[in-house]
Amino acid sequence: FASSIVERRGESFTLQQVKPIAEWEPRNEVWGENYPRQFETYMNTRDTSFASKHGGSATIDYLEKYPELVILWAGFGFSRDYKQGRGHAYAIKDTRNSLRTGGEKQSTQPATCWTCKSTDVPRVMNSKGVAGYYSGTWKNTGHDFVNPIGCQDCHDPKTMHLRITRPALVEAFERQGKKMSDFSHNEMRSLVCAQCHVEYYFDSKKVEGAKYLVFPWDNGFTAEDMEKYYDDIEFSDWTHSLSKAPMLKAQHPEYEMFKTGIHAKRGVSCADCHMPYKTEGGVKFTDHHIQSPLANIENSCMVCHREKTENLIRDVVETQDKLEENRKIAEKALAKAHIEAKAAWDNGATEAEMKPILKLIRHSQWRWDYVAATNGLGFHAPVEAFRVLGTSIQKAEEARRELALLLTKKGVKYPIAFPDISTKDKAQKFIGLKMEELKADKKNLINNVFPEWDKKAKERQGSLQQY
Amino acid sequence: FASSIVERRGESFTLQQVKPIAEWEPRNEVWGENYPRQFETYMNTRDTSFASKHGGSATIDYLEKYPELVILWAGFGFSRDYKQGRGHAYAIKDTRNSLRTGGEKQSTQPATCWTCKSTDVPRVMNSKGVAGYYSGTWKNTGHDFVNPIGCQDCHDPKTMHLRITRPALVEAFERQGKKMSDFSHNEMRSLVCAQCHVEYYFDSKKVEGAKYLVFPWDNGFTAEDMEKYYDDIEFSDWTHSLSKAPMLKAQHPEYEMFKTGIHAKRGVSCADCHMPYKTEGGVKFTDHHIQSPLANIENSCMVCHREKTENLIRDVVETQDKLEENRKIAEKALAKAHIEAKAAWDNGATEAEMKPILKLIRHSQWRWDYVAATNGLGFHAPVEAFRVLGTSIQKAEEARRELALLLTKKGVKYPIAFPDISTKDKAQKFIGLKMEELKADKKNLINNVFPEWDKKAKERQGSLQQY
Amino acid sequence: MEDSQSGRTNFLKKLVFKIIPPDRWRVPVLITFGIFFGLGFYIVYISNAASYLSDNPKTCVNCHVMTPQYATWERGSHGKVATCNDCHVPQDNLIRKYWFKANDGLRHATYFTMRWEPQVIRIKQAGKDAVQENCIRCHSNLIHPVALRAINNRNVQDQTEKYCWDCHRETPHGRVHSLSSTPHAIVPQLKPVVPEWLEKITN
Ligand code: HEC
Ligand code: HEC
Ligand code: HEC
Ligand code: HEC
Ligand code: HEC
Ligand code: HEC
Ligand code: HEC
Ligand code: HEC
Ligand code: HEC
Ligand code: HEC
Ligand code: HEC
Ligand code: HEC
Ligand code: HEC
Ligand code: HEC
Ligand SMILES: [Ca+2]
Ligand SMILES: [Ca+2]
Repeated sequence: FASSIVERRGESFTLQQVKPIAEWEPRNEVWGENYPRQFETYMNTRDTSFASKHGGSATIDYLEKYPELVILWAGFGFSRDYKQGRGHAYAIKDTRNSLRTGGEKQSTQPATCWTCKSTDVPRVMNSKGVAGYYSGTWKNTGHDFVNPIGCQDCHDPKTMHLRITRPALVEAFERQGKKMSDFSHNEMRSLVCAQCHVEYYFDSKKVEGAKYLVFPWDNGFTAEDMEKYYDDIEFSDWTHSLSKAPMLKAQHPEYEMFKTGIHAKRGVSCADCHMPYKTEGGVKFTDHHIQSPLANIENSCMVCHREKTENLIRDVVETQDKLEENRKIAEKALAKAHIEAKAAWDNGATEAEMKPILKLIRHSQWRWDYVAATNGLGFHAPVEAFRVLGTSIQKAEEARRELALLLTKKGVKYPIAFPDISTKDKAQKFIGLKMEELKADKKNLINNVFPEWDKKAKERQGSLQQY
Repeated sequence: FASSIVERRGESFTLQQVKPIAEWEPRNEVWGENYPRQFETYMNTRDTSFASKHGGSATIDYLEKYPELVILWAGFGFSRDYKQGRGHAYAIKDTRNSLRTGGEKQSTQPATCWTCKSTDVPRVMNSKGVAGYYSGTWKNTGHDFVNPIGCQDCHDPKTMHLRITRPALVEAFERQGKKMSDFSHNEMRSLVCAQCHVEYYFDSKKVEGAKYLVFPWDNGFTAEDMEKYYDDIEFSDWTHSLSKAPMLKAQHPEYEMFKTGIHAKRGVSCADCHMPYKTEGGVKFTDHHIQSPLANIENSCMVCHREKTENLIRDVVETQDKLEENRKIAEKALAKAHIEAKAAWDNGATEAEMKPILKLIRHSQWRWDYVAATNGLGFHAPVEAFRVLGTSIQKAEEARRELALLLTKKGVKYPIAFPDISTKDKAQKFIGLKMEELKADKKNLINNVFPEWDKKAKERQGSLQQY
Repeated sequence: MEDSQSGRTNFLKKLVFKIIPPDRWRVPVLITFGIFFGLGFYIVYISNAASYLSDNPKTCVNCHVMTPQYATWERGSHGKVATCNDCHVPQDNLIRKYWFKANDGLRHATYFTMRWEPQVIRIKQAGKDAVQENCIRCHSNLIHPVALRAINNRNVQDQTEKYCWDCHRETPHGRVHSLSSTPHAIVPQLKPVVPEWLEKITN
């Protein structure tokens, strides 16, 4: 009894692997032979039955739920298709099927898009070099990426230690003067997620011909810090097709937002909530069924919060409902601002007149998106989410004030007539998207190209798991 | 030394009244003879040395700190004088000295103002009847109220049980169909505070000639619920002297706001943080030095949060800083809206043109005030505070858009010139307050009238404690 | 997350140099120390400190300031399976165990007598380390499945970041900690330490 600690400390730190795992092994099922519990729970991410009020694994078509988004993203891929993320096992399937990645004829995305979707990424980066990897196109490299997010992305195959496999994260910290080895084990339980669940952009200048993946954290992690970063390098993701504003797109800054919340400050990690321990047969292991913790309150929240399940759910949902209320205020104001800006251009507004207005729109929408694109609808850091949203509302309304003055000056009757954008279809029609064409082209890609990708992949690796 | 261990074992937990307390006894020092620990700690509320970043007992002159407030309250008493509350022992002194209660010549407040300031209130209500009490003027009844907030307000003199002594609270719950006896002991630990730390208004219609104190909770406790209540009865506290908007003033809705926060939902009461238990010599008692819990993190927060003192302070202050940021956004927009509205009137705007704008200003300022007037700068319920503030910002900016259009329509150049309101003095001069006169008049009141009040009171009760 | 121990050895070294008094002070200092130790032994006697050496949790409530912990422990699942010392004292070898106990016991007794105890008592670093070891000692089957040793063994040894009770916040004393947190709890009555004859004379 008493001697057991001393004794156990001497035990070696090596893992007993039934079958050693090859260095670049991308196939989760091969890793799974050694770790059946983790693999089994990982495979549960294919379950799409759980739906909470604002999240879950059942698909939510965001453009249907918030049709203003179509206006906000006019001229950008997101206006075609944007859904709530599903389980990690779907990463390949969902990326392939999204209208954002285009069809057989028209497909413009770079290979960089694969970075957060597949365990094949480290393997290909190793063979082509990082810049080489970033230089291909999404379509031409599709055959190389068939294994969805998995073990290889987060674990060292020899020791099973957590590790970082994506250079963008390492580089971002290096620019801040930090090494990955400075971080504690507990921080690693969030940093493995921060490889993907973060804001990013593609730098086209860094390496000729490459779309280099960069996390814009040089000034810090807040919405304002990144805004300044982008302004300083005069970056924009696209030019808005209605307002002509130079826009920014925020993508899932979960890690950045989470860091400002009380849970992060108390040392709680992503894994604590999204991968809680599970006990089975006297063994405590990490539940790899990564999903909404609301599907699993008992293991995730209740270990720390001894509260009734329904109370904990109510607390989350109440915060989310309130955030959604203010989010919609910003959203609606922004949609109108874009449409009014178009009216101003149409009625002879000049570059000089529009410039300050477009800057307000750029900043307002960036801040709104920083909050809206963060999964969890505010729960990860309510105070910060609301603060940023408040500044977004102010800027959107200020833009609208300036637009009102400008339109009247140009002799336009204010308020102008707004189109009916009450559904996704109507909004997409309004911004001039030809959805039938896009869908038909996608169908061709699915039928003609994907089978070839899978065939090539099977030849390469010998087997191909169906997800 | 050693005997003290022996001694401490005998320490006991019983309550004993040495001297029975008379039913309407207002003098805290008389109650204190029975309960020296509670009295001693109560008397510590006279200590004004503690200052936290945004609160504490040291005086904060809010009009100095946020000069926009002077504009927001133009035409109302608060534009003369508004300070952060101090300890309960100062309630009489501070009410007497505030410029809001006027001077020897000009003093317009009703007796109702005493309601939350003195232990004499139950005594006088008992002798004059509730409506009779509400019918006097503040100045004529001053001699009756000399003992600051204390034991009588919260305790039954026989049993020392917590009890409610102010009818407004009882009546508000009765209108909601609740009896005070429905509430648990734990809820009473907040409800004794809810007698005073709540939003209120004076109903002049209920009883002829009386300023009846009413808590506007019939539709619920949120900013929107109360706004609807006031709109439905077409109530306004005053008409704004610049914008002519029919305004509402929110006063310290601590209880209402607190109820929406996570602490309240987890059963934490006001007393848990502001009156933590203390054990001294084996006797457990409630610390009656009610103050900012940041002065006393070790006994208040740490009971539940095992964190370093500086971390807990940082958490509070960070939330407060962020709230202040958004609060100022609303504040500045509102100040401009009032001034622009004045410009619109001055340039021939009509009632019909102004009506929707004034409604936006009324609602925006009410919501801003619901948050700003709540002590604690958002800490009591961060999510709710930010949500309400977000809607306030939107409405203020919408009002400014309409004003911009209206002013241009009237041929006024937009933006209009704004006065310099960067200090309290400048702002007060701008709205036309004659501060020297008000201060001189107050001085007369202090020198000529207060000594008489004290003399009368001493005769009535036999002794007069100095606070 | 937690206070670090670095600088502690340095501090001890400095302390030793500071404590050695200058020559002409040595005699008075020695006498003072004598009084201190004498009284110290008396305290040890009167406070039933000998019982401190036992593993019976009742000895902890010799001091009423331990009542909240006793009450919460007794009514929790660990009340049936683990004594205070199962958690709070190192169990790997006897010397460490008693050294630890003596150390803690004397400090507690001094604090108690001097009324130095804070309203909210908090466990010290050495105490945390001991407790953590003990959680692991009993629950090793849950956290050391053979296949997972690589990750969890490292985790176990490097426990400065996360303690079991960071997650299991209610185990075993509950969430609320304070001298007043269990005001009316019924706990074993204390044995009188005042001899009967003295009791008679004083009453
Ligand atoms: C304190 C617990 C907690 C922590 C820590 C936490 N999350 Fe969450 N997360 C939640 C909750 C609760 C939701 C909302 C789920 C819902 O609405 O169904 C959520 C939602 C999400 C979602 C969307 C899932 C869905 O189904 O809507 C993603 C993705 C996510 N979190 C990623 C992360 C990442 C990455 C981190 C760390 C950087 C993190 N979370 C840290 C509790 C947490
Ligand atoms: C290699 C990139 C990558 C890593 C590493 C990663 N994620 Fe994800 N995550 C994604 C992608 C991509 C999706 C969306 C997949 C889809 O919709 O098909 C996703 C989806 C999710 C979801 C939504 C699941 C659902 O059922 O709604 C959650 C929750 C989540 N991730 C949390 C985490 C957490 C926690 C970590 C770290 C422990 C993490 N992720 C690590 C890329 C990643
Ligand atoms: C830095 C990592 C990263 C990069 C680079 C990245 N993604 Fe993702 N992607 C994620 C994460 C994390 C999620 C899941 C969270 C979410 O949906 O917000 C996701 C979800 C998705 C989804 C499923 C949900 C949806 O939006 O419909 C699609 C499709 C997708 N990504 C496509 C792309 C494309 C196309 C690109 C390149 C333009 C790309 N991704 C680049 C991390 C990344
Ligand atoms: C998105 C990141 C992520 C992916 C993908 C992932 N893991 Fe893990 N894994 C973790 C985290 C985080 C832990 C907890 C590590 C810790 O706390 O020490 C963990 C722990 C483990 C452990 C240690 C034992 C345990 O349960 O705590 C094993 C073994 C393991 N994972 C195997 C796998 C296998 C097999 C796969 C693929 C099927 C996989 N992991 C995929 C993040 C991941
Ligand atoms: C990162 C959070 C975390 C940490 C740290 C942690 N645990 Fe747990 N523990 C959990 C979760 C989650 C469960 C629930 C698993 C379940 O019920 O399936 C659990 C379950 C348990 C159980 C089983 C409880 C029951 O009701 O059956 C025991 C015993 C336990 N943990 C002991 C420990 C010990 C000892 C330590 C310290 C070495 C520890 N835990 C550290 C999260 C944690
Ligand atoms: C590993 C421990 C841990 C886990 C797991 C955890 N929490 Fe927390 N939670 C905390 C801590 C610590 C705080 C900060 C307050 C405190 O010290 O108690 C907190 C605060 C909160 C708050 C108040 C702050 C806010 O953001 O409103 C809510 C609500 C909450 N948690 C809900 C949840 C829910 C829901 C989950 C599961 C999805 C969860 N927590 C998982 C430890 C945890
Ligand atoms: C969870 C702890 C907590 C609870 C419960 C709580 N408060 Fe507070 N209160 C605070 C903190 C923290 C502050 C900020 C103090 C500061 O900024 O110095 C504060 C500030 C105040 C202030 C202003 C004091 C000052 O010096 O600025 C008042 C008045 C107040 N609270 C009244 C109440 C009332 C009435 C209730 C119940 C309806 C209540 N509080 C419930 C923690 C709490
Ligand atoms: C009878 C009315 C009344 C009751 C009952 C009452 N308060 Fe007050 N409270 C006041 C007034 C009036 C002030 C301001 C006094 C001043 O500034 O002179 C005040 C001031 C305060 C302050 C500021 C103290 C400082 O030093 O900054 C706090 C904190 C506070 N109250 C909390 C509470 C709590 C908690 C309760 C219930 C346990 C409570 N109050 C009950 C009327 C009351
Ligand atoms: C429903 C209870 C209530 C009524 C009625 C009330 N007060 Fe107060 N008063 C408070 C509370 C609570 C505080 C402390 C919190 C704060 O300052 O926000 C306070 C603080 C004050 C202060 C000190 C802080 C400051 O604002 O400078 C003055 C002066 C004051 N009140 C005057 C008045 C006057 C004049 C009236 C009548 C018009 C009045 N009160 C009516 C509850 C009330
Ligand atoms: C603002 C409200 C308030 C005022 C004023 C007040 N008390 Fe209390 N008192 C409380 C609360 C709340 C408790 C805790 C009651 C409980 O939890 O049962 C309390 C508890 C007590 C107790 C019970 C023992 C204890 O300490 O918990 C005594 C005795 C007491 N107060 C005496 C006094 C005396 C004497 C005064 C005047 C000097 C006074 N109180 C003023 C609110 C107040
Ligand atoms: C009687 C218990 C208790 C007291 C006293 C208490 N808290 Fe809390 N606190 C909680 C609970 C319960 C939660 C909700 C999350 C959870 O379950 O841990 C919480 C949540 C929080 C949070 C996260 C939510 C938010 O609003 O940001 C912070 C920060 C916090 N408390 C700080 C404080 C501070 C500072 C004090 C002292 C002024 C304090 N607490 C006093 C029990 C308490
Ligand atoms: C002589 C009276 C007395 C007895 C008997 C006593 N304690 Fe304590 N204990 C105290 C005091 C006083 C403190 C607070 C000291 C401090 O804050 O450092 C304390 C603090 C503690 C702490 C937290 C501080 C630390 O050292 O980590 C633990 C753990 C503890 N006691 C456990 C026990 C256990 C287990 C027993 C029974 C074997 C026991 N005590 C018996 C008086 C006593
Ligand atoms: C199952 C293990 C376990 C047992 C049995 C146990 N304790 Fe503890 N004790 C802990 C842990 C863990 C903490 C640290 C709690 C924290 O910091 O939140 C602690 C903290 C304490 C503290 C510091 C003050 C506090 O409340 O945190 C004291 C004193 C204490 N224990 C006394 C006792 C006494 C006396 C007993 C027996 C009657 C006992 N403990 C039984 C695990 C245990
Ligand atoms: C002397 C052995 C022993 C020690 C030391 C010990 N435990 Fe336990 N623990 C047990 C046993 C046996 C059970 C099962 C009790 C039952 O089933 O009622 C248990 C049950 C539990 C449970 C599940 C029930 C509950 O209370 O939630 C948790 C969690 C737990 N222990 C955590 C801990 C932690 C954390 C520590 C260290 C602070 C610890 N244990 C120290 C023997 C121990
Ligand atoms: Ca981006
Ligand atoms: Ca009011």
